[in-house]
Amino acid sequence: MKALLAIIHRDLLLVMRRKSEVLTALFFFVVVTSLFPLGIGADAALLRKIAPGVLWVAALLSTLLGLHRMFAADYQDGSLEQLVLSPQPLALLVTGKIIAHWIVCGLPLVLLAPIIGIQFDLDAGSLYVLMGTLLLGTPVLSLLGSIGAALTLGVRGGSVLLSLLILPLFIPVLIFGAGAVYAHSVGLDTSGHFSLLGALLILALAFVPWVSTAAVKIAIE
Amino acid sequence: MKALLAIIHRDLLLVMRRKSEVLTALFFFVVVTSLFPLGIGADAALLRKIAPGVLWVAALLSTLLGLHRMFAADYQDGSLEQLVLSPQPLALLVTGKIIAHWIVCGLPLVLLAPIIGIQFDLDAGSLYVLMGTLLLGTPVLSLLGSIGAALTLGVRGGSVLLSLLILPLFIPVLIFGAGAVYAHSVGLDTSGHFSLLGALLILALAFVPWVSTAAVKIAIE
Amino acid sequence: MSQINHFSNHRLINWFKLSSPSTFYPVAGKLIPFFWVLTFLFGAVGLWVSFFVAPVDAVQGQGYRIIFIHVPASWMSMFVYLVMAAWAGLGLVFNARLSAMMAQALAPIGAWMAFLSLWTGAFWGKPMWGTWWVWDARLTSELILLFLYLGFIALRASIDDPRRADKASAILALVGVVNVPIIYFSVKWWNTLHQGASVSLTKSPAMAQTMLWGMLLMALCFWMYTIAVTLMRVRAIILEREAHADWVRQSIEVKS
Amino acid sequence: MWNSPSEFFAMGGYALYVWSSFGICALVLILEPLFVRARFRAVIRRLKQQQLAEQFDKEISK
Amino acid sequence: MFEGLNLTVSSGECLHVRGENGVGKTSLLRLLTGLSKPEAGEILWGGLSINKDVSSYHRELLFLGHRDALKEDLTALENLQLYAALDDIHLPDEKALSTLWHFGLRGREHLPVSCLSAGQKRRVLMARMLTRQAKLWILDEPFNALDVHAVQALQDLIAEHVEFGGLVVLTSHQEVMLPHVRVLDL
Amino acid sequence: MFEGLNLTVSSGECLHVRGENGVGKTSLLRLLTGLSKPEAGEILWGGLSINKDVSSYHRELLFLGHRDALKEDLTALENLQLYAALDDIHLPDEKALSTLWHFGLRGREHLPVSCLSAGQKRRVLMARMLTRQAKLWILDEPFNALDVHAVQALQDLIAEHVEFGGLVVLTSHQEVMLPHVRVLDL
Ligand code: HEM
Ligand SMILES: Nc1ncnc2c1ncn2[C@@H]1O[C@H](COP(=O)(O)OP(=O)(O)OP(=O)(O)O)[C@@H](O)[C@H]1O
Ligand SMILES: Nc1ncnc2c1ncn2[C@@H]1O[C@H](COP(=O)(O)OP(=O)(O)OP(=O)(O)O)[C@@H](O)[C@H]1O
Ligand SMILES: [Mg+2]
Ligand SMILES: [Mg+2]
Repeated sequence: MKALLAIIHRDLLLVMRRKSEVLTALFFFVVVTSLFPLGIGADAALLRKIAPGVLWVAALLSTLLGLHRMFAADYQDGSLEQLVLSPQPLALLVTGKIIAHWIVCGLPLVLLAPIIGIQFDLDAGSLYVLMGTLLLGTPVLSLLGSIGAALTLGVRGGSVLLSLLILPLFIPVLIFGAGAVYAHSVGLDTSGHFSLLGALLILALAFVPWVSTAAVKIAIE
Repeated sequence: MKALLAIIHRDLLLVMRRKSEVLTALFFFVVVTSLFPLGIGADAALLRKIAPGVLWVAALLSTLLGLHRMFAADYQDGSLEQLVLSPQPLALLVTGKIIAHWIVCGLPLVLLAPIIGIQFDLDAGSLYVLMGTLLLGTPVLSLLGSIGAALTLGVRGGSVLLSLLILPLFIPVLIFGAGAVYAHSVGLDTSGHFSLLGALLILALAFVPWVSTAAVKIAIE
Repeated sequence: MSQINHFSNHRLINWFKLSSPSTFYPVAGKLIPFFWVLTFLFGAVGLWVSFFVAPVDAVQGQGYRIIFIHVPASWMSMFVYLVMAAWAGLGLVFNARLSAMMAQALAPIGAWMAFLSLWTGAFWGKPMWGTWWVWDARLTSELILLFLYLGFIALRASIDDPRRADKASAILALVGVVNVPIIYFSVKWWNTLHQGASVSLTKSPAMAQTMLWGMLLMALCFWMYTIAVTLMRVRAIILEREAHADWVRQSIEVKS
Repeated sequence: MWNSPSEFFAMGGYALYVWSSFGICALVLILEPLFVRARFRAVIRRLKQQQLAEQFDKEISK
Repeated sequence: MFEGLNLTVSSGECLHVRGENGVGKTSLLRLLTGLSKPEAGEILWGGLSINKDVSSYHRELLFLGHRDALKEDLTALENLQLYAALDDIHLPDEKALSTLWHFGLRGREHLPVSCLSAGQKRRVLMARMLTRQAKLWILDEPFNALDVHAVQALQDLIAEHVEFGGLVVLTSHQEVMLPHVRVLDL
Repeated sequence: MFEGLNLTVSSGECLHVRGENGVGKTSLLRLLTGLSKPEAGEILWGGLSINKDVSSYHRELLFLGHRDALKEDLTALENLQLYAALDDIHLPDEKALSTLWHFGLRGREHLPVSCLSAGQKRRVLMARMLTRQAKLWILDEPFNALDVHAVQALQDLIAEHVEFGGLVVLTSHQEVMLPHVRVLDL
């Protein structure tokens, strides 16, 4: 447990040292969502219709953006070897890194989403649903993403390959997440979507750290 | 001139050595465009309406994705220093790297766009316009992007910062590019859009290599 | 590195006879013609049934005959993925190189099957639905399957060390397998609201017995074909990866 | 069932769709084993060359 | 790669692995740490295979590779403290500081590591060696980039560690002046 | 950083820059190459400031830094040839190969550089030094990671270069056994 906190502390400290990094995933989210009205035109009804999809796709992409850094920096400077050689179980350290990633890249999205949602003219109810789905969904994205991040370690062009590997895995989250907001906007029940997202989260929490740990070990070898 | 060819050859060779890299920017384009229907739903009329915007935003993002690698790998292993110290004018080498980037990340998008367009149910005329705008627009993206790539050299988390710096610069290209397709689909004249894109390209070709060269020199120092 | 491979290789022969590339290589060579014969047999009969025995469909006219390649290709694309993931998993657990090679050999053919399913589906959709593509759950899931194959191939291609590539791609294949049913069943929750136009043969009154037979025969043909091509490819892969082993140097093909 | 070859090839007006499906399918299925065979032969050729090179090396060192 | 390699290192000994470029010294050290697995054969520590009880083997092991494994954005002090936290070692501020000072980093302990020179980075690693309290040290070319004083300091450090019953395995292309050195030529 | 540093190196001389870790050797070499600009003062080459005619100064200059500057995905041979193309030097295949063989890379010329050991990579750089035909060599710790033979080969290379009227500026923490060496202690 102390080790878990230590690694989270370390990763957050590293992010804070480059102050810009805290905000960039967030800004990317904002910029991408604002690109759409520019590319599509300012028809309010149309925008409202596509809002859940666009917001969720933007969330996916901005998670993706920082994903490669989850292990890559440590791999390159040799710190990852040292983490593998530390007396702590590696799975714990990997979990710590995933949590740190979510705090930096996922949590801010959840908090920022309503503001963007307002720009797309969503009503209050939809905004709550949006935040709820993001709260459940973004940890799943960080978790699944860690597998890709570990698998593409040391692979040149890894960050591009990473998106290829991981986007298909993100699709269920996208479908349920955007689906819930859409369902709410047409007055349907959203509890099904939420329980599915919850189930995904629990499953991912249970299995992903082990998978990522295995992938990290393979990369180090 | 020989040096220009030499550097293009070198960069293409590097990409070919990782066969996957040629295709990944392309796949990313395909995957991102397919995410939208998944998030938004399968209403054909709606999809047709948002198609130009989605395709252009996806083109922007997939250009962005490979951008960081334009100079970063050379910077990290010290090759960039050697390029600066080579007897060739640096601006020439930088231009070569930009051309290589376009061949790998831009040209394939132009060729692939019609296939994606069909999935969004665009008609033949729109597809031609789409290809035309991409042909003029993607080189501008590579050129502008090179400035960002050079400015963020050696900055940890540079690839995220890069997108932040460069996306605003991409916006004019996006507006004219997607605008042309939209204008065509509602039966308006597109020559204005095309000449604007052409002007952007010429301007970028004339100035950007010098700016990027200066940025590279600053990063090295 | 590869030198080590062949030292340990000789020690392993006693343990797992057929799981060693050196014993499997000639066996595969002998099996290949057998599967080619089966492929042509099923193919000939299947094509004959599809074009000359199966009657015209009441709703779709002659256009429906695409079914005879569309459905086999679709089935194989999914089946091959499962088999590939199984081999990859075996390779990971038992550290067996041959299993990993089998997975490596299956990926391209699986990707081709997914591609064919998409292509034939699109060319069926145009006359029947009036569009090449709709974002319906089944179509989308097939597209994602193609992406999973391509991801597997791309990951393998970008890792130089084959043993590391084996393990990394195995993890990817296994994770992807979890994704397949998820995507597949998403039909239920997603797209119930706005379904694209869809014509379904199974809903039309009676699917002629002969049609079913044609489909089954063609499916068998595709199956045998997949096995034959996979065995051919796995032989090439074995030679590439065991180039330094003594048995490769002494094998007939290399010697003569 | 078919009264003439031309009727067969017309496929009741669906010729484009049916034949391009079957065509591409045949193309892929035929090309694929050819590619694999080419790859196989390339490996064999390389192995043979290596062996020759080693033989030369041995003869020279004698 | 290595065949018929069979050796035992015991407490209070230092093994100097030598050999030409590319002979496999780095590979051997990585095998010893357990970072890569041997194709055949086994590596024992205290009679047990190192893969059996990984965690307690790692507790007794310190490995320094070719790369520095320091976070360039953090200061020398922070790097030292974070490693201590991960290694589960209590390291009060004063002790960390005095160790850094001991290796000539006085006045630089609050600089980000990216501003240190090649040799100064290696000195931070020497500070880690002192604070880590591991029994087995595995060092890959530890004298690289160090100046004469620093080389001397490191040799003293190693000698002392060996004196108190520690084990050291290292590679170096330079001569190593130490008592109790055994040389392994690959 | 450096004040009152005023020195001239002339044809046929080798300057060995020494000093403790962090004293500024690397920084000095980078100033000499023109990669970083001095705060005050000037660097002259053949009587002209190096910033005047950059291109022809670079044509006579070869710089090897801490890092290898090799593309890991390309083979040793390709690396050599691509540098030749960029440096505008005609390098036929046979010559490139024989140079690599000369430095003990026979059989490894077609391996990607990522598969070479630390010392083998430095040997590729030595091959580049031989093919580059520059007059002024600036080398930052060139003996790092090299085994005894390779160190000897490199010293011979440098000696020969100096013999034929070349200039060499290098840093190293080891002794350099060369005629015509001038030592600069920072
Ligand atoms: C790109 C477009 C298409 C794709 C990716 C696709 C994909 C698939 C897949 C994966 C299957 C196997 C799944 C299963 O057996 O349940 C399948 C089966 C089938 N598809 Fe398609 N399809 C496409 C277009 C079409 C079209 C346009 C039609 C007909 C108008 C069609 C009719 C059928 C039929 C009848 C089956 C067999 C179902 C059964 O009885 O099992 N498909 N397709
Ligand atoms: N990833 C790799 N793939 C294939 N071969 C490799 C790989 N890494 C190293 N080798 C080869 O393994 C051999 C041993 O490498 P290693 O790095 O252990 O050498 P070393 O003894 O540490 O050399 P040096 O003194 O130059 O550091 C070398 O011949 C090298 O070419
Ligand atoms: N980017 C930087 N910002 C601030 N200070 C720096 C930076 N890089 C180096 N320094 C400082 O400049 C001094 C000289 O560094 P330099 O790398 O030139 O040393 P060096 O003589 O090459 O040492 P070594 O033998 O360890 O390689 C050091 O004290 C270092 O801390
Ligand atoms: Mg080594
Ligand atoms: Mg230095």
